[in-house]
Amino acid sequence: MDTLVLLLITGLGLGALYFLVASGLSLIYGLMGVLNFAHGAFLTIAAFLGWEAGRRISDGTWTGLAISALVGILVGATVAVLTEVLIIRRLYERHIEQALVTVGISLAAVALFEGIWGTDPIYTDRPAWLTQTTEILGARIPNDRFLLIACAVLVLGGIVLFLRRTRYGLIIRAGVENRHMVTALGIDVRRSFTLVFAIGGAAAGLGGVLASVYYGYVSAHLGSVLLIFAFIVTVIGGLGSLTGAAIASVLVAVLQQFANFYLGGTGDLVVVVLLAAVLLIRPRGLMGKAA
Amino acid sequence: SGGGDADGADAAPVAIGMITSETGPLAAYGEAYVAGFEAGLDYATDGTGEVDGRELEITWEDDQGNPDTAVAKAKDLIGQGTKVLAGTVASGIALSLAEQAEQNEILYVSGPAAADAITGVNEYTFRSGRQTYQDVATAGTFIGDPAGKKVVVFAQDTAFGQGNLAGVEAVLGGQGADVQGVLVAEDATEFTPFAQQLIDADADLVFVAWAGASSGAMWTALQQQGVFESAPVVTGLGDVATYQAYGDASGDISFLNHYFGGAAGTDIEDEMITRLEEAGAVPDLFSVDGFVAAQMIVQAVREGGDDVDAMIEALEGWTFESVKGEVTVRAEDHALIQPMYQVRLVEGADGWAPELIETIDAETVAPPVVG
Amino acid sequence: MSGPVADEPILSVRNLYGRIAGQQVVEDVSFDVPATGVTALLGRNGVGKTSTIKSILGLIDRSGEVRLAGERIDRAPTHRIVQRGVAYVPEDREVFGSLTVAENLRLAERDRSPRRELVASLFPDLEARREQRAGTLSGGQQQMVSLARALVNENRLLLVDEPTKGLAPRIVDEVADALAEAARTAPILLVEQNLLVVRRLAERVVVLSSGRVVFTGSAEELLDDHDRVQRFLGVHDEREAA
Amino acid sequence: MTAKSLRLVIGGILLVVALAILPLLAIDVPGVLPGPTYTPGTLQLLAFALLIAALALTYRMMFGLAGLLSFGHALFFAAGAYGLAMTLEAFGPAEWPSALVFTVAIAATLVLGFVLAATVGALALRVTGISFAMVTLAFAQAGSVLIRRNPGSATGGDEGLALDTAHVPPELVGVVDTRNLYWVALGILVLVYLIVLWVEKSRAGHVAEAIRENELRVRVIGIRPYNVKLLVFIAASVLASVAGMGYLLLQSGAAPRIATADFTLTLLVIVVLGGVGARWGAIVGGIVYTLLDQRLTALAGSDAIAALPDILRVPLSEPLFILGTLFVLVVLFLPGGIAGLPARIATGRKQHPAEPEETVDA
Amino acid sequence: MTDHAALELEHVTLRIGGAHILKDVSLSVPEGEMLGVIGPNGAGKTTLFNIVSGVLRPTEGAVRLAGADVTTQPVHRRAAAGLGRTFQTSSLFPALDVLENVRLAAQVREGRAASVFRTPRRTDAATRRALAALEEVGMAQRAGAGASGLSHGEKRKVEIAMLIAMEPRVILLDEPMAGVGSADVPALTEVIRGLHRGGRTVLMVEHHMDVVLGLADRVAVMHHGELLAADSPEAVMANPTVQSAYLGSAA
Ligand SMILES: Nc1ncnc2c1ncn2[C@@H]1O[C@H](COP(=O)(O)OP(=O)(O)OP(=O)(O)O)[C@@H](O)[C@H]1O
Ligand SMILES: Nc1ncnc2c1ncn2[C@@H]1O[C@H](COP(=O)(O)OP(=O)(O)OP(=O)(O)O)[C@@H](O)[C@H]1O
Ligand SMILES: [Mg+2]
Ligand SMILES: [Mg+2]
Repeated sequence: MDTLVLLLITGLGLGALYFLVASGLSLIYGLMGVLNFAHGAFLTIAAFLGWEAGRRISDGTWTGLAISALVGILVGATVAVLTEVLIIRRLYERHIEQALVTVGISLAAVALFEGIWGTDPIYTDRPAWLTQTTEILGARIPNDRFLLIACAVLVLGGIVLFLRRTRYGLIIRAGVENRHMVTALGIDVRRSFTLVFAIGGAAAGLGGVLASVYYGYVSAHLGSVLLIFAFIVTVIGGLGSLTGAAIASVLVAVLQQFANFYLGGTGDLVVVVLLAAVLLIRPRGLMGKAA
Repeated sequence: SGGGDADGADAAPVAIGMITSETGPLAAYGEAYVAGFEAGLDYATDGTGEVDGRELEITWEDDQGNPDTAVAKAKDLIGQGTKVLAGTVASGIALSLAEQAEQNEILYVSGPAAADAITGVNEYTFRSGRQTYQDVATAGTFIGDPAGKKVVVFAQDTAFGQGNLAGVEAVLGGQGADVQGVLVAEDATEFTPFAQQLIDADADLVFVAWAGASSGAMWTALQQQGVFESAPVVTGLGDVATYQAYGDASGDISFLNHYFGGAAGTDIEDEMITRLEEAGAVPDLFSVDGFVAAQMIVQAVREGGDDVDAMIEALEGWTFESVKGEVTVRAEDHALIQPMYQVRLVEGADGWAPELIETIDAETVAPPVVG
Repeated sequence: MSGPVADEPILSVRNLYGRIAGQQVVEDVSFDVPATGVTALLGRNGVGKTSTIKSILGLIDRSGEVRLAGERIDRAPTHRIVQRGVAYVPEDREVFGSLTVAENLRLAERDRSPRRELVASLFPDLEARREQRAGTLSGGQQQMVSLARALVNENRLLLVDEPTKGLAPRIVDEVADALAEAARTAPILLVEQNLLVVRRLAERVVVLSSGRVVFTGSAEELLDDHDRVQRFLGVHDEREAA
Repeated sequence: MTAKSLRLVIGGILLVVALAILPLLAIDVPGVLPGPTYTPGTLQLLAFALLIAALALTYRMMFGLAGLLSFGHALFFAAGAYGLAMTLEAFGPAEWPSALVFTVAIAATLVLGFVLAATVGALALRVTGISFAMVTLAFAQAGSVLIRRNPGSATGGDEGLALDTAHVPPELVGVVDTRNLYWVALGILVLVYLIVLWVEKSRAGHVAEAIRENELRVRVIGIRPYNVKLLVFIAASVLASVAGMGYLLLQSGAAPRIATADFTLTLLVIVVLGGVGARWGAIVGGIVYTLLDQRLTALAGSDAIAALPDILRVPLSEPLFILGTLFVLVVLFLPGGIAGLPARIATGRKQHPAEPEETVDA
Repeated sequence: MTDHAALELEHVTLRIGGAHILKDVSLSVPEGEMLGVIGPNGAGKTTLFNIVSGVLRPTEGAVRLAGADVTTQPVHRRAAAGLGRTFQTSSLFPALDVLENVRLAAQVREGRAASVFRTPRRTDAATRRALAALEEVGMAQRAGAGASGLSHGEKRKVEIAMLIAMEPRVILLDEPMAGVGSADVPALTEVIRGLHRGGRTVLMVEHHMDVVLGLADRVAVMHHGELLAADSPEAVMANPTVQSAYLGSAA
């Protein structure tokens, strides 16, 4: 019983982390059609700089973590905006090329991070409470999982509100489909796209800092590992559907936990099989819109 | 093989090809190995870089942690007349290089790569570091008589982890322990449930074989779930970069160790450390592997000249003083018989640092002869 | 903003060149659109009518001089041009298929008080389908959305590319009515194949051939001159083209 | 037209001949090749580049011709390499003559590659676009995980699988025979090229191109796109296994790296670098990439770099950083890749991409 | 009954979500007939074509081609069985040139259209057929042009050339005249008449009434998803509902 609870809640925590990464990915893909392979790099740089800032100001405390998170969010957003303005924008409506440049960026970025911060993981400190556990139904749940879950819920709510309640949501969806026509209606669509990148990057930045809390380290490969799962989650959930991504995150993470534990460490295989199965049965993913 | 033509060739330099990771995921290990080798070469040739008047012409190549690159570099070196290859930290690459050595009949001195499979893989391949078996056997000495004890191996489901499990089964299982494995998928990121499983197993000893970035999270999970209260936990102490990875668990773990700066206390160790520090490096886990490799190559060239068979003969059964004390190249399978260490981490001003508990005698942890 | 002087053209195009995929599709085109009424841009298939309009709006590579009420707009980005009061009804409708009809219209609203009632009364069919995704509308319905998007704002100039294409005859009438109505508040540059509609709406015509202007003048002057109609548009009798 | 194609054929043959006699010459291209062309190290590198070029060519056939963006092409390359290594070991104990074992192992690997390609293709092609990319990724990931897991000690896990040379013709073993391996690699490239050419020029190739543009339209003229796409997929995949077999022989082993999604991404980078628009683009891309990768590593370790201030030294000593940046620049400023260069120089004008597809009202 | 109608629709109904898009449409088109389909925008004409060609499946009802039930057959089967269509919005293969576009269609008629063992040549039958088809629509001189660079009207013509090259027995034309310049309407009308003269069955949605009246043997009127009438052009034009719902004052 307690193992079950443990698996479920830690699965939820891992799912939250997946979602934090996937949310930006899904947003950017869904709204701009850009399959952003550089998303992992946004996350990694945010985690590194967040860690650098946090440790300089006050290491291992809540203040330090808050500063890390803030810096991470800012860095994520900034890097994303720079990427959009300097590179993606030049390739508008050429989605394949856009995906390709992001592949290039991710290759270059990981190499650069290795050059700067080395190949070894750098272990991080965090507030004491996060390293402790809370007992629920006999299972000792590590506290950082609660932080992850809370942040993921906040991000989900925030982005959904943004898209529903603001005119930007509309502009962005229309812009994906036919950018020329949006400009021809007198709207500066580029600004909206940059905004999307900023939001996606900020979510990735927060995800990066939280990932370093979850794993206990930062390394040049932090983003690449999470990116694969974020992709899988985004696709299973249905490209462009945030709620889909949220549901898929939890589904994938919990399934992965159970398979790793009960099926001899086959978590990854099971996830991959799930991906293939979902797409073959429902090519649009769980909640994706018709093409 | 074309043996060394007598006289005239004697003054010609000997081409040595060193292949290791200078970039890529294992670059840090490569760095320690390189520094150790330079120190060893300096020591073994008295700073001349020559053996009996013949210059050792060392070419360093970066394998980037990639076997394809390594093989290409090896072929290039061999094509240019290299008679001795040495190096690399990844077992997969070491096995590819061993294969090249055999196909082309040259000497190969493997580096820190730990796989047991390298020992005895062919007659051209030697090793300058320790192997998994020696790690495991060291851990076995921590629990007294293993007979009837329950040992759980907690490892990643990789060649390294599987090798460790097999090692424990062979070493401790062979001595009557009941060995059980908890293998975790390499890419798993969540270890809490497994920690729970370790507690439920109610073991007398938990042997952890872990490499890579996820160590920190794994140790946190073991500690949070209370594994240390339920059984003694032993693992290998890695390089300097990992000393801080165990977090609060550090004090609760018994470590087996291949080498850390200051472990041996021998004169040669002092010689090595002096040279390392002059070069701006610190003694680390794999410094000795480089140092030993240099000693072996010098020996091979001194006794064997250009003739690979003579070189092999010079090394087989050779016993010499090195950083860790007396070590022996076993004639039968080229295993390197060497002492190992039991270590604990203590917290000081600069964080956690290793402290020697006991030196384990070389013969006690010697692997069985292959073949 | 000062109203245009009576005889100053609302749009004046001088030596306009346009390129698509490195290919010159508009060559040295010059003409004026007066500040009132409908000016028709005519020509056979492929002469570059659509491309001319796109060049004016900056939707394709262009060079030359374009003035809106005297101000240069040939360097402004498309959205700025539109914000100055130029509405565009594209040839292929270009509705946002994944958005609902209501969202399509809402997106187009630039003015503080958009003319929603006008649109609703012009296209009652759309009112009934406000929540339908525009991609599932019939071709004609999409054309209505496209027109509605332009008419929902007050404009200084309308650029309308083949608005009656694919519309049922009755709707063609209605669209023509709507355009006539719109022309009373803002001048229109109209591309149209249906010469009946042209005759009904347009006062002036500009005729293109191979990317160049070959005729400018009053609509009647052209349409009553069978020779010219035959020469420029390849039609004997305009009724044939209806 | 015929005169032109005749010239092309003759030019092609001359080029192949020139490549074939390279090991007999002592051409030294400092900075590009590690040594003169007859040395084993250089031949090894060149042979590797030729194999990667062959692989890139197969990838281009899917991506460039049929528009199938697969993230799983590495799977088939790995299937060739691991398949041959495993069958050689499996048939090893048989009492047959070595030549027979070798031939049978190759045949068996081809069949394996075919069956795998047909299965994966049949399933993955039921979906299109990004979904297709992801399903292929899923299969490749599964393959990659399996290889690393080392089921039944069949794949050697992380350490990879060494080539069991017992039944490999002795001409293909050892550094002195690198020359022969080079010729094998060249042979594979030529073979792959001819088959790709054949498929692309056939009716099937034209239909594949049409499908890339507008699938519904193809169905409406009475052709089932699925069959054609499957054909292209299988052809490309089986040819990838052929390249994989060459790789095994050249490297004397197979490493799990070649089954990863990263490896497929590298292929994508190569094809785009070379230019999707032309077959020779993929070949040039493969060769340029391999050489660059190798030379940049040499550069990274050089003293010239070590002497630079940190801000230059750190990025310049990371080959992947330079490659990644270069790639981004190519995509941004050289849309046709290397293959697009001649046309760009000729017109001196920026190339625009094709207009977005028109929507079908259905 | 051996003589089947070329195309039969039986009680065809289509619902998407809550929308009732086609309501119990039954229609029989005899071999060789030219049927005009008219109706206000959104009446369901294109939808009807989509059901006949297999792009959509009806919720209820059946579609028969020459007596054979094809209701559940995929698009390409119906096409191969001799059903050709054009789209309301032009759709060519933009990366191919004009000749290649048409030749693809010509290959289908010859069989083994997608064989790897056949290589298209300048001189083969498919190419000749394609060139002839282009000649017929007056686009032969544009054979080498890229399809993406054609103007709207040119695209329409190439699409019809593709149809000609396919030699289908039943043809669906969705607004072939839309966007075609006045100058070309008569010529294109002749091309369509030619399609029909070969004994082929043609269904044509068109808003240009002169074209419909000039060509059609019979005119079907759709309104709100229903088939109001299918009758001689004169009778249909006299129908008051058609007058008010469709033609307006333009009649
Ligand atoms: N994407 C394109 N690529 C290359 N050439 C193009 C492209 N679009 C249009 N053209 C060329 O530009 C010329 C002018 O096209 P445009 O669409 O402006 O003509 P039009 O007068 O509007 O014709 P229509 O009456 O058929 O709409 C055409 O001859 C066409 O060949
Ligand atoms: N998914 C859907 N949901 C709701 N209504 C739909 C859907 N798809 C199509 N429709 C409606 O079905 C009707 C039939 O459309 P269709 O395209 O067949 O019209 P049409 O007769 O061809 O019109 P036009 O002459 O304007 O092309 C339209 O009113 C359209 O809005
Ligand atoms: Mg036009
Ligand atoms: Mg329609």
